[in-house]
Amino acid sequence: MDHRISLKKETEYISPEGLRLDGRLPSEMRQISAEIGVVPNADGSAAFEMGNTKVIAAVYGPRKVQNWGQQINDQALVRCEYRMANFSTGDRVRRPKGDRRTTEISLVIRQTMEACIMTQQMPRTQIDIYVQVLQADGGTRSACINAATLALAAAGIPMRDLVTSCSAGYLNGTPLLDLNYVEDSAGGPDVTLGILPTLDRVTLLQADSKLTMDAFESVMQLATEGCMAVAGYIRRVLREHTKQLELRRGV
Amino acid sequence: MVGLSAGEKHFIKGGIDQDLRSDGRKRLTYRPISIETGVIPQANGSARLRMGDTDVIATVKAEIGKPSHLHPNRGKVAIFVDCSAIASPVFEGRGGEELSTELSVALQRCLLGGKSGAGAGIDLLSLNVMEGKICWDLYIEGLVINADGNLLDALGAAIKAALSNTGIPKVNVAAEFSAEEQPEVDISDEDFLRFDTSSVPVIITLTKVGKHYIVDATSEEESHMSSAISVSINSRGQICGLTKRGGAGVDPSVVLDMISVAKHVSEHFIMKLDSEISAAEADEAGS
Amino acid sequence: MGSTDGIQADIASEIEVDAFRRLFPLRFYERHLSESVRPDARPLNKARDTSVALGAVSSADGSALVKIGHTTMLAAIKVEVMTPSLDSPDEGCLGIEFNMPPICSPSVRPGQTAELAPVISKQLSDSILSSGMINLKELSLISGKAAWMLYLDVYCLDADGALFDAALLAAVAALSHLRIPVVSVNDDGRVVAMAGEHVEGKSVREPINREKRKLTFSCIPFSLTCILHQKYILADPTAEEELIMETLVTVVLDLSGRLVSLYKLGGNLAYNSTVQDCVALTRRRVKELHQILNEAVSDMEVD
Amino acid sequence: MEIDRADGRQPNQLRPLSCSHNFLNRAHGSARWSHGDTTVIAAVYGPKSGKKTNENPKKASVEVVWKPNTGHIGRDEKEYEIVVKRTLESICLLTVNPSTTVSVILQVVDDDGGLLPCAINAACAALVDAGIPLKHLAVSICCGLTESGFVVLDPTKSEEQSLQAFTYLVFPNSFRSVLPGSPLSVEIGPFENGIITSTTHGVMSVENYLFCIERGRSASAALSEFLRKSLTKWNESNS
Amino acid sequence: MGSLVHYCSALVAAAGSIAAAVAALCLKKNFLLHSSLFFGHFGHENFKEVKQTTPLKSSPLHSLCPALLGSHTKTERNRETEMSSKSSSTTTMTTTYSPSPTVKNRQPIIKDVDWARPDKRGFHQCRPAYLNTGTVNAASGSAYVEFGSTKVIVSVFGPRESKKASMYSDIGRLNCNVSYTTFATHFRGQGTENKEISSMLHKALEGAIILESFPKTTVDVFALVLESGGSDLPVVISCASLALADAGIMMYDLVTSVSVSCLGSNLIIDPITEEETYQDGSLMITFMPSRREVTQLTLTGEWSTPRIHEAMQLCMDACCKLGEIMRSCLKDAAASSES
Repeated sequence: MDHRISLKKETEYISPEGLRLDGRLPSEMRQISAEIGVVPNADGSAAFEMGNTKVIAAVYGPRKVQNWGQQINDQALVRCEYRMANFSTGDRVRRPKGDRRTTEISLVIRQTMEACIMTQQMPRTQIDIYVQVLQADGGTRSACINAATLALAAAGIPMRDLVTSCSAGYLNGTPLLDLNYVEDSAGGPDVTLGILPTLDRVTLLQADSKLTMDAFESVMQLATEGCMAVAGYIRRVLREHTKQLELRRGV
Repeated sequence: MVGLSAGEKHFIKGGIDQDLRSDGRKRLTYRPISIETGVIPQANGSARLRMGDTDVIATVKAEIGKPSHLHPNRGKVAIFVDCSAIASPVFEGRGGEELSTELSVALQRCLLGGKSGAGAGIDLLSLNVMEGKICWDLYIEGLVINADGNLLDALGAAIKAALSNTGIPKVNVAAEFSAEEQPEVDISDEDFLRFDTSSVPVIITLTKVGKHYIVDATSEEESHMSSAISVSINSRGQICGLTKRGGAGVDPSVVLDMISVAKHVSEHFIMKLDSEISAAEADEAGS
Repeated sequence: MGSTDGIQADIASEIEVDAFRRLFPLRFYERHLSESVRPDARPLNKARDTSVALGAVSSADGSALVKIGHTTMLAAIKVEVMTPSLDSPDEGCLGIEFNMPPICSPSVRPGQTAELAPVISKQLSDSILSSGMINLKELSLISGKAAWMLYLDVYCLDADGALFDAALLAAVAALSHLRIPVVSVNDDGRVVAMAGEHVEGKSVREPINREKRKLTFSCIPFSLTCILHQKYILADPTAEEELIMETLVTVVLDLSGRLVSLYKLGGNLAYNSTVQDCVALTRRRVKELHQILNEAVSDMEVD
Repeated sequence: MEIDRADGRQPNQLRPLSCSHNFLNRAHGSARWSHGDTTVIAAVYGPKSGKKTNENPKKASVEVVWKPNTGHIGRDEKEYEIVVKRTLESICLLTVNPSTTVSVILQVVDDDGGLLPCAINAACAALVDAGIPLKHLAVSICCGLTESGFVVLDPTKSEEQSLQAFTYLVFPNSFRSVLPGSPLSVEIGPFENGIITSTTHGVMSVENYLFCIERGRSASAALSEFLRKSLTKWNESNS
Repeated sequence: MGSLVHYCSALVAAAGSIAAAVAALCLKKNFLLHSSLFFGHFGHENFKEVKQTTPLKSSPLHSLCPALLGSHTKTERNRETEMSSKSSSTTTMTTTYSPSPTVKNRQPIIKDVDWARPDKRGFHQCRPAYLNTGTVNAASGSAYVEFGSTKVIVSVFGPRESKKASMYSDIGRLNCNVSYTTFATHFRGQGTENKEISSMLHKALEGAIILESFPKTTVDVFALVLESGGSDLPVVISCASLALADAGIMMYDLVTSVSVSCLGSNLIIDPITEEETYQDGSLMITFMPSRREVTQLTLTGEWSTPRIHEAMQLCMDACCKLGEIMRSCLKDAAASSES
């Protein structure tokens, strides 16, 4: 924890050689890896890692609407709960359930996923997406969304397209892809982007602190590439997964 | 949690009576256990334990604290369990809290010993840095990833693994300080103290189905248990804590019988666990 | 034989009465009122019998248990030391809380506070503080350094109407049972209790206050709640009565007959004459309560 | 005999009143009322279907939400909520649409003494604006008692502190309704002489309290006059 | 057996007072009675001494996990202030402490064989007990139980409509809630619910209540610990089952509960707070005397099997006696209500 603070003081996030603190290039993404079916209880589940950020998403449903009042007659009810483990951050804090940040992120994820799920095909049902952060090292939103996409796909829920997400920032006058915690907490601009790769649509765009228009363009561009890269990887993982299923079926 | 038809119930029950459970186990055999240590780098120690489909993570975080003036030469340990909603929709929101507290309390009872600290599985004296001034506070967090029965045993074992994975930094205390204020401390980043977990007990939960006891019950089996007893037993065969679960009453003699059975089971379990842990440590060091 | 028949007849009639009471509560009451008597055989202006027991809680520094009819209140005081605020360096503080735990009534559910609780605790602290009953200067230990903080908590154990009256009585009784402990200042400037024998290692200065002392009261407030229904005034209502006839007036007077508070929330209109009648009733009640309290205190002195 | 007040008012002179209606277009009824600097906005929603908790098959229920201008809602605000609630319940015709809820939100804009009376007046005006059936209107006023035993009406905050005691009173306003079961049937004194709500702070003699009521009542006539005027004005402007 | 003698005297007290205190004054009576009858053992003065010479650091709220204490109570306080801004503004601002004597001057508790308990009891002797039912008129059943200075009131409401959208169940629900008064413990508490004890109470009772007898409805068991003088949970449990019986809820048997502490080589029954603070281990049993069944059993500290056996025997004997007393208390109550 404390070494991070000491870093925070100096504003040098790009070494003269053009490398970032963790040795990445500005346009380089962290190591990503995904695993499907980590939660046997769930209808679909996936773990997604971006560097040190590690999240698990589990999908339950489509199932009977639990709270009768919430039932929607012409489409499915999509719900999402985002939770951070107490040990997920460097400092140990017992965070109360449903604090502002948590509810906000839950909402973001829910809306993003809802946009790509074909809800009208499953009226009067409920789909629960639970996301659990095991380690937070920047870009949790993106990681959660990617995990959720995989989990939904694994649960066989009809979707228009896979949503993939990636964040990008702008520090020391250079656009940076996939910020980690240190860069994220530097207070610079931070853009989280979620896209539907094949439909080529933007479903999520969050940016904080101000950014000149052309700088934004470049950051946006970078983030989009990031999303595409993630999309490629997610597709591979899914194909792999389906192959496995085929083998098990003995097809 | 699990809805079972009368037929299924009868099947499971019958299987247990004939010492052949639905997943092919005997009454007193455990599901395969796999342990993975150091899964959470931010923590001082961590372990992920899978027992069949039950999947839990335990982490240990150590922080410098002030000992309570009741026990000036002891560190403090707190145990929290969180049932993540990903394990089951019923844990959503506040839904998991009841089970979480129940598990936390049971674990504290089984691992922390009596109020005077006697019989504590975790040696609190070893957490002492300077009497009455500085000690280590251990925060042990359990997280349930997937629940398929026998959570308490799994968490207990995971915590044991996490503790043996824990390295507590060496602390150098500044030489001079006045009587009143806290002395300066500096925590070294390189050299760590390994934690001795030989005395950390394991938890054995015996679930009573009909007139038989089974270990490591799956959630199906738990769903129609009449009652269960969780005994924590250390390597010396001493009982370090006991919790009864399930409301139904049992005859005192049965309780004692269950305890002795648990004791017998524990010997194998401890051995198995230790080997698993050392294996996990090995390939963590390897990787 | 005949006797048993009689009994059965009684039961039958009773059931009838019960049914009537449940179905037409208001008429049931008005029938009684017209006879100027209440279902519990009280005359309209008579309060239920009242009892005060001091020293109910040994873990508190002062406590009292009060019963008015079924309504039961337990008040207890814990004294702690605080550093007084800058604008009043030589004054202590009195914090009053009124709690309605779920045990006291079926309407209170755990987790959520009863609607009335905050109102009553506000009324309580207003009445006691504004009446100038206790002199906060008395609670000072070392000017600007340390003063007593009195935590007065009133718990309603059984709610059967006239909660405020009982709560106030309990609070007052607890205060009159309170004994300020003997304390001294140790070297680190903390106030410590004198445990009788000397504390080894620390040189104990002589106590700040000589012996366990009571507080002195300039005046003591007592209260009476009345129901106004048509031309009737019902003193000290039960929960049932409060439910059926909602116009309540609470009058708080101190011993010298001054008005500490007159509390009426909505309901039917009250006229000067009615107000004066209520005040008159309260005057009578104050005398009763004062006597009851004195008896309780003197009982305490005996043992 | 004269006592001078900081703002040079007469003892029984009110601060300038102002009242505006229906300026919140989302609310079913709303009003903004101010005594001098004390200003409260009241918004009324309803009658709407009652919540499980406060639903009553025989009567409509009134819920009051108090929003202080700064900080969280504390014990005092909770008390205000109940006081206003009970007061409004006693002037509303609750039996007209049973098992419904009328919710009144009171937003304090500025507090310079006599906050509660201001809030009650605002709420009352808002109820009229929302067209909630009422038995009669109510007007509320604060009467203060100086150390020297004089009664001052509608004191400011600074005055309230210096006062020996003060009381918030709510009177029915002076036009009559002839509804069966309304308090009219009680034949004690004329209708206006009743008080709906009274809360007091500080110790005073009973005589003084009655004296306060006397003064308050006379002032309430003026208040209700103002209220009625503003209401009629608003009606004309609407039609 | 000393405890028996005590219990009998307690029983006399109970019977006497119930007879006397049919009407309003039952609570008052029992306090006076209590202080007069057991003055020798446990008058308030005696207790004050105990209190001043030893810092009773442990209320069950706090004891279980010292590290947890800091964060936990803080959150509690926050919730309080949100709910209904507890304790008037002045008090919330100032931080106060209770002037307890400094920790140095407590004599360490002796654990050898010839060691006397702070309240001069024998090791296997329970505290004087006082039981009484029908304490709270507003409840459908209630009981007040007093073990030494541990005083507990339990009210039972229902069977009544299960609140909110809880799903249909063909058996009844049991809902337990235990809370402490702010002045119950030596150090002023927050007076909030104690989740742990609540769930323990629930588990202890659910096995004894015939839930089938009130389908689709809920029975609420609310307990308030007026004063905590040690072994609170057992007292709460026994009191609760008494209240349930008073409410006429169908039960297989009364639930009685007793705990033993193990200090060094000694097993002491029904420990007071002070003893609980220094105990090396504890065993609590909740027991249905006439069915001879254990509904709950918890154990902390390090035990050998024979020792467990011994402790359980001790508890169960005490439970049986307590059971008899509870029964006779109920009988007397019934008798007095008939006459």
